[in-house]
Amino acid sequence: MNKFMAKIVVLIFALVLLSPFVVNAVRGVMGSSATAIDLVLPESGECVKDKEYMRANHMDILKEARVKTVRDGVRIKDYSLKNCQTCHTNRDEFCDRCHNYVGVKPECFECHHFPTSKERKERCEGN
Amino acid sequence: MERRDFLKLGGIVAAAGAVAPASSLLYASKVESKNGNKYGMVIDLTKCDGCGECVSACRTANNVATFPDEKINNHLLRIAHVKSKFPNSQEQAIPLMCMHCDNPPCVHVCPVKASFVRKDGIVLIDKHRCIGCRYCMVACPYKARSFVFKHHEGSSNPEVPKTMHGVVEKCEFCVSRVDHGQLPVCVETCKKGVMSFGNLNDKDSQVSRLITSGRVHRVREDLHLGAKVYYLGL
Amino acid sequence: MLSTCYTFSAYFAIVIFVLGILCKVWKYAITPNPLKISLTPAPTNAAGVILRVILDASLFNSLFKSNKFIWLGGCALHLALLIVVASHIRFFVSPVPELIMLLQTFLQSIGIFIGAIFLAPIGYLFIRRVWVDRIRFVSIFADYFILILLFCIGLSGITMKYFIRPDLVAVKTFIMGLISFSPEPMPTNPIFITHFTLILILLAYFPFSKLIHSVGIFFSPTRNQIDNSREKRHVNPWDR
Amino acid sequence: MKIYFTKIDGKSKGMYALLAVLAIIAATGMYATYAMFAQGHYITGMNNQIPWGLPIAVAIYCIGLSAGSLVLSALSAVFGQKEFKPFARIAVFVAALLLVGSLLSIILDWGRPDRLMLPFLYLNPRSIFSWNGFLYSSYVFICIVYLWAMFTGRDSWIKPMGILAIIWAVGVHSGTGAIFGFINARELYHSPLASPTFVTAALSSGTALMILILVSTFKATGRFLDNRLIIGLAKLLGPFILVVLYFVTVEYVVRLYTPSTSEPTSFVLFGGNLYTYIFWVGLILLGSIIPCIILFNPMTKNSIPWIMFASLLVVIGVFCERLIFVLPGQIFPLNLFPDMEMTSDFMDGVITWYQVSVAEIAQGLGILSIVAILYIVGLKLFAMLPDEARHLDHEL
Repeated sequence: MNKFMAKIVVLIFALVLLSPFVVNAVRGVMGSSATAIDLVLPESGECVKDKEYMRANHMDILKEARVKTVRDGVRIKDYSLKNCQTCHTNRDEFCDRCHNYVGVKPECFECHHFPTSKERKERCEGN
Repeated sequence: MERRDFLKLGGIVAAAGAVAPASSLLYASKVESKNGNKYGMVIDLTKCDGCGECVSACRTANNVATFPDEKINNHLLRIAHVKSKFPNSQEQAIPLMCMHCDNPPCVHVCPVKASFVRKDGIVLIDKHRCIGCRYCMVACPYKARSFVFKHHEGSSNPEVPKTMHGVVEKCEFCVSRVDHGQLPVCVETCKKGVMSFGNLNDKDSQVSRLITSGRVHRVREDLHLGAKVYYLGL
Repeated sequence: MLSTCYTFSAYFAIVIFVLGILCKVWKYAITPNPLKISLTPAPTNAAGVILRVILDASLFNSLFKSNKFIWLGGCALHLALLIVVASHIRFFVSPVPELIMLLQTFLQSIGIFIGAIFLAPIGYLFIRRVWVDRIRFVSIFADYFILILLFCIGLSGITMKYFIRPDLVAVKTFIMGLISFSPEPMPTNPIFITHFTLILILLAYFPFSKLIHSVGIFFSPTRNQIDNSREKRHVNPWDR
Repeated sequence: MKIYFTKIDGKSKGMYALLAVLAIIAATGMYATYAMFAQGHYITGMNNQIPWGLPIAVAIYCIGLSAGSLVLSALSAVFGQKEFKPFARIAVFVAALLLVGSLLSIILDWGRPDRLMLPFLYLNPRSIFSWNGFLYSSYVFICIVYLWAMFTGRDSWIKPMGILAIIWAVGVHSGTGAIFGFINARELYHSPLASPTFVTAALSSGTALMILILVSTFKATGRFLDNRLIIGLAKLLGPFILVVLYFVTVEYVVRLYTPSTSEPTSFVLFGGNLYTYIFWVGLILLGSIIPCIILFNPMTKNSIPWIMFASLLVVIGVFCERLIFVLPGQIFPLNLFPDMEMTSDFMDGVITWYQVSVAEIAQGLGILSIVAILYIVGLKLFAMLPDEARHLDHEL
């Protein structure tokens, strides 16, 4: 292979290897902290566990609660998805924002009702 | 006895020992309740005129998948009109639902234990686990189960989850209402007092008194499934 | 302190990784081919050669011809690796592409099995190295090291996904900060730190390890040469 | 006599054309499957009255073919029929592929195939489906080990593996029959004869399919195939058909005789509807009587084209048997109140017709095409086919 071709090949490899940086540069977020997201947390009160634990492990708590509720009929406040929704009222700004950000698709609200803020707004306007 | 025969005998005994626990799986198991409750229902057909109010209340309260095509439309509770083959015989309206058997075939066939009998005797589907194979629908003698054939909104009652496309739903005695000390929707809706719901293990409960008061029947008692929905005047 | 340390190490590792690979690529690209040594039957035009290299890099044809069992294990390992790496794209792009989301829903149910498919062949290769005298004789430290490294990376990854979960948002924020040159604090989950450290070691070591076969396969003269020795005279570069 | 196995060349235009056609059918099938999940399962012919339709029939049919071919592969190793040794590899291979096809058909029939791993995580020992999950997956594994033993020439493994494979094949197909036989609720399913019928139908359809596959593959690849070997297989096929016919007769006579099932059975057998035709024309006439006449008639029983024709009829006939097994059990309304007339708005007391939809047919054909593609690719990659298949006493 001659030198010119070799340079092109190296360039192609460089592009592939640096693609995460390139993609970010093209999207125009280079050098800014626009990548970090803010969660809208409820102002008041305590959750069933502390914030750090909930961030990392809420899915386990929900799954355990789900099994206990469905299979054993344990319907206490701490095991209730509806009880979560009394404080965390905004699905878009609480659930979806993180899940979309890290690419996780929970199936909870395909069946359980948790209005998105759009639905909430429509319902208010409707009334 | 020679050594050879002894070994043979030992083998047979060992094989029998291995088979015995397995064979116990094939026999029916008794439903044991932890807190002593065993829920059941008594339907007094002499009072039922088949108005269908319980059915529509059930549909709304449980977000039942409703489609215009009757073949895929789901039913948790339905009213059957039954008539004997004698001439001039009276047509009888019979509310039908999941009979919450003690030995439910649907639970026996479920490959993932998504269908199960709760400790208080209510037969439930864990819809988080159901794989949608529909074996339970084939196995149920009462046609109590429906498959959700397509996505549906089903948000008539936000308090209760709907059932997603691809899994099976059925009557669950409105289990979340029961757990909160309320009656199932159909029982509460019926003004004529056709249905009564309660604890079968409690001698003084209304259902127990009704069962001992007269001739109660269950649908297809010949199958020995131990259904917990009893009919008066069937 | 931890964050600063790791941010610098990360950039250091990435620079070594990228420069190292580019140097290797340059070296491979300018290495002269004195002879036509394409492994026949070989394609007789450029398009055929491209197809052949792609097929060889994706289906491992030559391995298939030599050892079916190793081929099967190799396919499983590389396919699992591909799926796992593809699902990691969600930490590098925001918003997450639809295709990756689809893969993600798939992995939510069977991810642990993909992980097992990744780990099992590595375990097999390690045991083979220790067990078979012939192979143990030719093994050096690097051979064991790379297997242990990959195994630990996979194991820590599975641990993170299923047992000791880090805060995923913090993880993504940290990684997005790295690739957009606006450093964010490092998540403090010990398993994540282990996973990340091992990845950095892998990145820095990659260009000098046997894993460079992933680049080298494209420069393998027996595969990337056109079989046209009669049509076009091949001149040895230093005979020109 | 040494048998040399070689790969097929696989470079002819005909083969590429065949592969292309199969790939198009497979892609259509996968699109149909995608549509089922994107739009909803209402686009299939299944509904709440008939929860199991064509995909289940295709699945149990493929399992049957698979079990039958596996037993054939063991003819030489286990039953001492040494002349069939040339077919051993290809029969195991076809068995493994067909089981993969049937698994595809079952899993793509689920409402939530993404929950694939749950049956292995949550076992229900009382569910025959749970057992089948293990039987099927271990069956594929046994096939692969058996193939590996044959390819690497581990002769001491072959006989034990063959015996294990036969036991497993019978178990797998008994399990498949038990899926239906255990259903107490539906009179047309509930039968202790379901498993034996399934096993014998598997033997006849598997043998017939192997005859078709062997003759066409050897012909297409231009290899020599001794007619006496095919005639030998055909000699097995005849009795198999008779046994199936016997079981079917017993089953239906008992059902006709029993008052609780005589009405639906006579509806199927004499109702003059589609199922009557499937039963009498598909299963009895085409699937049993005509093949028997061909296979027992001295004029035709030694002619390869006639044997091929008979095998084709058997393969079709056993599919009809599967349809007549799966569907009539469901089209009948469940008999909740015996001797009463029942109506409701949930199709109680009404015979529902199963209208097979284009999507299901496309899916079924797609899965069969995938199996066929894998078969051709397998022949190209592995030395499955013998250079020539001669009868043992050819040299004499």
